[in-house]
Amino acid sequence: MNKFASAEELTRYQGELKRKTNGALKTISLCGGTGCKACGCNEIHTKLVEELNLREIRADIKVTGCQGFCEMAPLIVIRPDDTLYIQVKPRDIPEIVEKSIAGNEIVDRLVYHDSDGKPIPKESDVPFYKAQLRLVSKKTPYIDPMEIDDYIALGGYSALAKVLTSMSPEEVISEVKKSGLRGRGGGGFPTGRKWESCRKAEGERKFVICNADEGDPGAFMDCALLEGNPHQVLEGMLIGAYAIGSSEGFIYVRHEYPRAVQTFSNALFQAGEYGLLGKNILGTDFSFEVAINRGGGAFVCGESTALMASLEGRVGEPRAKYIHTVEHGLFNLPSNLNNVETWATVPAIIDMGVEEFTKIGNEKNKGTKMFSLVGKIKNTGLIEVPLGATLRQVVFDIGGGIAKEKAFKAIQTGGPSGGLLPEGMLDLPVDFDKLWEAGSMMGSGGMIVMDEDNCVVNISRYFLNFLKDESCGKCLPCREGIRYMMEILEKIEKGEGTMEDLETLEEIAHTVADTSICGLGKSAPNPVLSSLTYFKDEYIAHIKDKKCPGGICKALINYYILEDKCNGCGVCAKVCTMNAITGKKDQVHRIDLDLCEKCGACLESCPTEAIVRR
Amino acid sequence: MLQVEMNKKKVDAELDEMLAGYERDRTEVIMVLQDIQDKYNWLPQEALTYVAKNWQIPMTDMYHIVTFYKAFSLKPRGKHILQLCLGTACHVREAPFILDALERDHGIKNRETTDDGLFTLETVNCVGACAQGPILIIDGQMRGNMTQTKVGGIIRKLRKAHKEEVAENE
Amino acid sequence: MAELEVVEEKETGTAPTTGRFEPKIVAFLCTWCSYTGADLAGTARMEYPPNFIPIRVMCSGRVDPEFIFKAFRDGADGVAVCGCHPGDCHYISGNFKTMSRMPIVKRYLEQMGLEPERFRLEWISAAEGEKFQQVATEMTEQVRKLGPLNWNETVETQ
Amino acid sequence: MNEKTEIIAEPDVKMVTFTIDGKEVTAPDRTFLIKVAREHNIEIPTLCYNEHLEPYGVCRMCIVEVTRNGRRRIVTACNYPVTEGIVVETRNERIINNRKLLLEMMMARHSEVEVIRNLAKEYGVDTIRFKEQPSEECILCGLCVRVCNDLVGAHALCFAQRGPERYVTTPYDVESDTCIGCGACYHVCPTNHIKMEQMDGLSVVYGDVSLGPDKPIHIDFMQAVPATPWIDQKSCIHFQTDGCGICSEVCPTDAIHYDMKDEIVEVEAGNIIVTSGFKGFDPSPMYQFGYGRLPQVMTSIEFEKLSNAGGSTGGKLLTPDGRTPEAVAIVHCIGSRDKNYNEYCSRICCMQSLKFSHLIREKTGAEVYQCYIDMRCFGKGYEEFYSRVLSEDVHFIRGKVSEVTDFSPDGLPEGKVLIKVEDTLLGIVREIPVDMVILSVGIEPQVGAQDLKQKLRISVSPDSFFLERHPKLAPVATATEGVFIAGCAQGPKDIPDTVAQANAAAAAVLQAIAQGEVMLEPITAEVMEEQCTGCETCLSVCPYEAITKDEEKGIAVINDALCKGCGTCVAACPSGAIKQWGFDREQIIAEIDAVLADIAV
Repeated sequence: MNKFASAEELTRYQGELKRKTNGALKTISLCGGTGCKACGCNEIHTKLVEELNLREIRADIKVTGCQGFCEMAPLIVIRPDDTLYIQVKPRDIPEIVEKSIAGNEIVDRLVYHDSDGKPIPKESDVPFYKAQLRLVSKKTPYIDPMEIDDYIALGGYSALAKVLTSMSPEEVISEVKKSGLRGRGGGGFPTGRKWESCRKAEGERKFVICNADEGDPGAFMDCALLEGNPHQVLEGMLIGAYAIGSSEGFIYVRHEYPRAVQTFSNALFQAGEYGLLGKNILGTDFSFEVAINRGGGAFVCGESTALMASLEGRVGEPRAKYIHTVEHGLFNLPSNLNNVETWATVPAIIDMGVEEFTKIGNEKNKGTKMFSLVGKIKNTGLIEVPLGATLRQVVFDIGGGIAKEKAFKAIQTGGPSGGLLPEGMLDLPVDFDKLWEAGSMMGSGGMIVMDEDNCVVNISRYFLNFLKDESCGKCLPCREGIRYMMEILEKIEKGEGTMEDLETLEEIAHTVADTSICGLGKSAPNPVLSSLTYFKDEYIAHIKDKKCPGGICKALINYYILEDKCNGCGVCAKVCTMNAITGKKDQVHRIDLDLCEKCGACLESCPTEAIVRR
Repeated sequence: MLQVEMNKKKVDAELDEMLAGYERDRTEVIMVLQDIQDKYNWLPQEALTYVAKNWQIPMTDMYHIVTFYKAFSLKPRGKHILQLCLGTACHVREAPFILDALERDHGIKNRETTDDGLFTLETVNCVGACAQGPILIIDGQMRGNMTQTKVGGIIRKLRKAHKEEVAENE
Repeated sequence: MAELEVVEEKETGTAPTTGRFEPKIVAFLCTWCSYTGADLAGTARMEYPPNFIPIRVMCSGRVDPEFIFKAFRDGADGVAVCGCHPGDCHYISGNFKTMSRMPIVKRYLEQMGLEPERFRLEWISAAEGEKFQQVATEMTEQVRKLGPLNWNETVETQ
Repeated sequence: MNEKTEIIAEPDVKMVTFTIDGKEVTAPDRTFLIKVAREHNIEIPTLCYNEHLEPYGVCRMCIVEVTRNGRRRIVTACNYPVTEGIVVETRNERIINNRKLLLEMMMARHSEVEVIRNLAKEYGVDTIRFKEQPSEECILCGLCVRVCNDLVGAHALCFAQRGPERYVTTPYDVESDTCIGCGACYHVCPTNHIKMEQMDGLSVVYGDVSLGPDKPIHIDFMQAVPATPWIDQKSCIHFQTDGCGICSEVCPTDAIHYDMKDEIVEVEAGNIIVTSGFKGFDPSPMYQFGYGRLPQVMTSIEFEKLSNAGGSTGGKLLTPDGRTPEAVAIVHCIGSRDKNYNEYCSRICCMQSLKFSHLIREKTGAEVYQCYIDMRCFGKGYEEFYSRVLSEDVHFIRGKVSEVTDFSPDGLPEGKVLIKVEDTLLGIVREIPVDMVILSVGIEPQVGAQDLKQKLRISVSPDSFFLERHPKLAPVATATEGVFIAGCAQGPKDIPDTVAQANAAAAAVLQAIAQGEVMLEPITAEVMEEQCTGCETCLSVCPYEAITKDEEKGIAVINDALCKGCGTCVAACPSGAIKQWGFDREQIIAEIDAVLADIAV
């Protein structure tokens, strides 16, 4: 395949591909996201190939990136009629092949059923997908990430062609500024303004950097994008580089995402083959190279200056931002750093045009945002909603409400820099400003839903413990302050907390936020502060009543066996390493509270859920 | 610190051949270290001095880098690498209970290698499979919906397999 | 104050007071060291025999062997050449030349039948007044013991 | 960016004006705020800041509140670049509270560290609400790591781990092999957690051996003339690793050039004045006095340094263990007027001892025992001073001290030694316990006087001081023309005499120079052309190369300006072709004839 010498060659090739793909063959798209892979999507794939060969049926199998509905993994979608089969097992394959691929029937038992049992075979009708608006992740379910042609067939790189042939760098910047696009990394800084100041900065050599560190625990949108649709991210970087006037790009991928590195380097290779990367792209005098840099395993490297330090081969220590990285960034040269999702949104803006794009979202927050909806939610998965949608829509319409009919307690957004929001805030629109005002933060997009069985103090301590380990230790307030806050929370968890502790906690929180060097330190107190504002009663319960409402803090709870539910099966007694549980066969068992280590193994393994902790 | 003497000449030769592709540019140092760690399962001192010499990085920077980033280990790691995800989603689904169980029932402490050199436990933050939390990755292979009992079973199976292997080649 | 002795003059070269044989010793002294040393012995009121009569030369290197033979031939019973200690010479290497010439002269004189005590080469620095006194006294006594040289009878006739 | 900022602006630097605590100030654009504040002596505390290092901004002590285009935020002064029109508040309530809490955090971890305790006291931080740990001295300010890596370039120290486990160490926590022991980390450490001990002359830093004195650039002692500092290359960082260079940066007159080398300077001089001075007699061979063994015993020169205002104790007279002495003994004629050492009298010890007695009486009121043989107060006003010291009831004992010992059968008070002296006037031997013994050491020729003698061809007198041409008529001239001696080089003397001699020598030189021409040596040699055979024997004989060969005439020629008139060539010439004026052959022969002639004297 020789290189595209001009934009026309690219569009001509796109036409050819389109004609080839909408042929008679059925496409079986199998979700290959990290979650599905963990559930055995490989076995299903091999079984599917076997079955098709056995029956000499020709069909196009596509193992795609994460399609979003992780709760119902592994997923199979039969195109073009878009039938969605969920929680598919290898043994279901023959039936699917026979009925849906050979014939046109639907295997009813494998289809999604809504809460009152009605089957909904069509993928787009399933409530999880219907309530979403897919813009950035629209192409992912239709592409094999290792195949550049799939992306081009869906109109990939046409935005780049349009930009290179008909727009000047300044026009591109003004388009992005007009679009109102704000950084998806969590800060929400207007991307257009950032590109403009980087373009204006002195110096010939400039860098374009993609921040794929995604250190927030509970967030995997960037991972899904990189693994599912690497070319869209690359195309965004190319457009940005052209606008800023840079010829060198870096992508800093997190240590825990080896598959993302694989798919992205393969994408780079293929783009280079097609002349979409390297010297004189599409015959123009714009050239751009991208180097992949694998992170060393440090959350702090998500911060721009620390990331650049890591890129320079140094320890990831942030520096004061009095001098902006767009003027003096990597190797002290102007560098424009954006998040994976921000880069991936750029081609969508250019393709659909600013008018269409600004229709989505609210007044100051334009476009859509991807979230990873996890925790005690029915439909855990990767979603994309327009900015301004309310939390309630996300949690209940898309998320399907709380699993196991438990009561909703809180939703945590923004990862370790974000905050805990109570039920009262569920009608808050999800955008940069409103979340910030509520004491939380958009963050990269992790949304962790918690129910009555979670403890707010424990979650706050978890985040502080995480930040204590991830702090680079360079500046005093973050290194010492976070540890002292965590120690106070540990005291409260043990039931030794006092009301003065809460005041000290607040005081430290403000000092750490005021005087830390980088974002990690500045935003570390947010989880604690927001939990203190919205869930003060839980703190008081721990301090005064020495009770843990969520039943998590070991020192304050005990395990009980409910007589009415216990059928005496003895599983709990077998599992208990401390053999604190006694009881004869088929008789109600009892837990000896002194011996009980509160390890929770019994509760986990009890078939009749007869064990509770209070 | 478990001091394992590696034969310097042998290590240098292996590294020469393995790292030939790199351009000896400072931005590669972290990736080079990761490649070395993949090969030896840990970072021997001989490898560090090799990289320091060839990439012209002072030993002071090297030592800070290998102790700063969690990916690197200065001690030999176990035969099986256990990575327990402690991301928020997994935390909320009681991953810490599994961490306590590993230490209490099987004597495998976080960020340490068991004395018999069989297991090394590391905690990671979110590997992107939150729907199947809590996640335990055993030698790169992800296992979802873990519970204390399931983990106990896996550990015992691995220990038995190891015992048999040892018995075989004796 | 020692009582002033009246010195009687005598025709013969011998010293008037003792009637013993008074030898005549010609001493070539270099200005910077041995002559100053002699001068020091004088100012320090050191007593030494008058038979040791100095002739000043700028440097011991100036002493031509011809002068030594002339002195012996014209009646000197002993000749002494004194210079600076090697390395101290005011003219850097003057006394080195003396050091190489005088042994030849000494052997020559012995071959002519002179007793070795009659000819001495001494290094005396400006500070060694005592040494000058000691050399003068000792050489005078030694030559006195040897008696007069009578160059003509002893040397010429052989 | 280590900005080179002088507040006096260079022409092309853009100046900005802004306010600090309401006061208007101007400074070059983008200067670090801390520099401007300190120029206007506005006190901002810092711990991890050093003006010669890149600002690190980690201790957060220097936080201030800055309002810029309407936005108020807390920044660190040490690395905040000032811009036009910003409003800086260094001491408002928010800053004070934050700083107090930061100090409380530090007190929890570094409660014993002095610099932290002082700051905490200053800001009224007394209750520590956090879990206290055993006090650690290192506050992780990183000054040592940065000075070692960025400035010195020895790359010996580094940080390790991250978060609260972060600590300062050397790679693999073993003794560093790249540390050059310059001590820079020892100097910059604000809590002197890094120790530097002297181990037999070398300073040991952080467990690593150093090579030289602690401060590479220093002035030996205040009275040195000229009192200019010098750089000890062995322990100066710049010469070890080509790093640092701070001294040349801060020197206002740009006087420091690292490329200067010791050179041998050849000076054409017509005259040389030798003022090589003297060396104090070393009393260690005299075991009976215990010099070097007993700390209380010191030489007069050491006492001079002790009593000097610029000395180590700032002029206070203290015994080695820091006490003011109650009794002091001064022993005369140590190494002078002594058959076994130097027979001559060193002239200055008597008056020097009197001065010491007066000083001791005045400063400490201690009992002074002066053991003398004869009081030689020869100079103007010297005798009067002696009687005055007598009136200050100093005990004068006429006798030689036989022994100084720290043992006495009936025990000695702490820190005292016993001197045994035979008082010849009372006819008894006295044993006196004293706190300090001063040995009035004599004067000896300066070290190296011997080889100077060789080089300049001058001779020495029996006491091995340089010999003057004539003790009475030419005390500052030497036998060699144009070489003069003055001061103790010629013999022991005190300052008035030395000054007098110095003037004399200078006058003699000036007189020679004033004449404008030099009198040639009258006694020179000359070649008689008709007799010279051109055999060139004389050429090699002349030490002054005064004889050259005239090729056309084929004869030797003597340059009478160079010829010193020694006559060696005259004796060496085989054909007797060289005449010497004043000591010609005929003249010497005539002298021999005269000596041997039997005529009455």
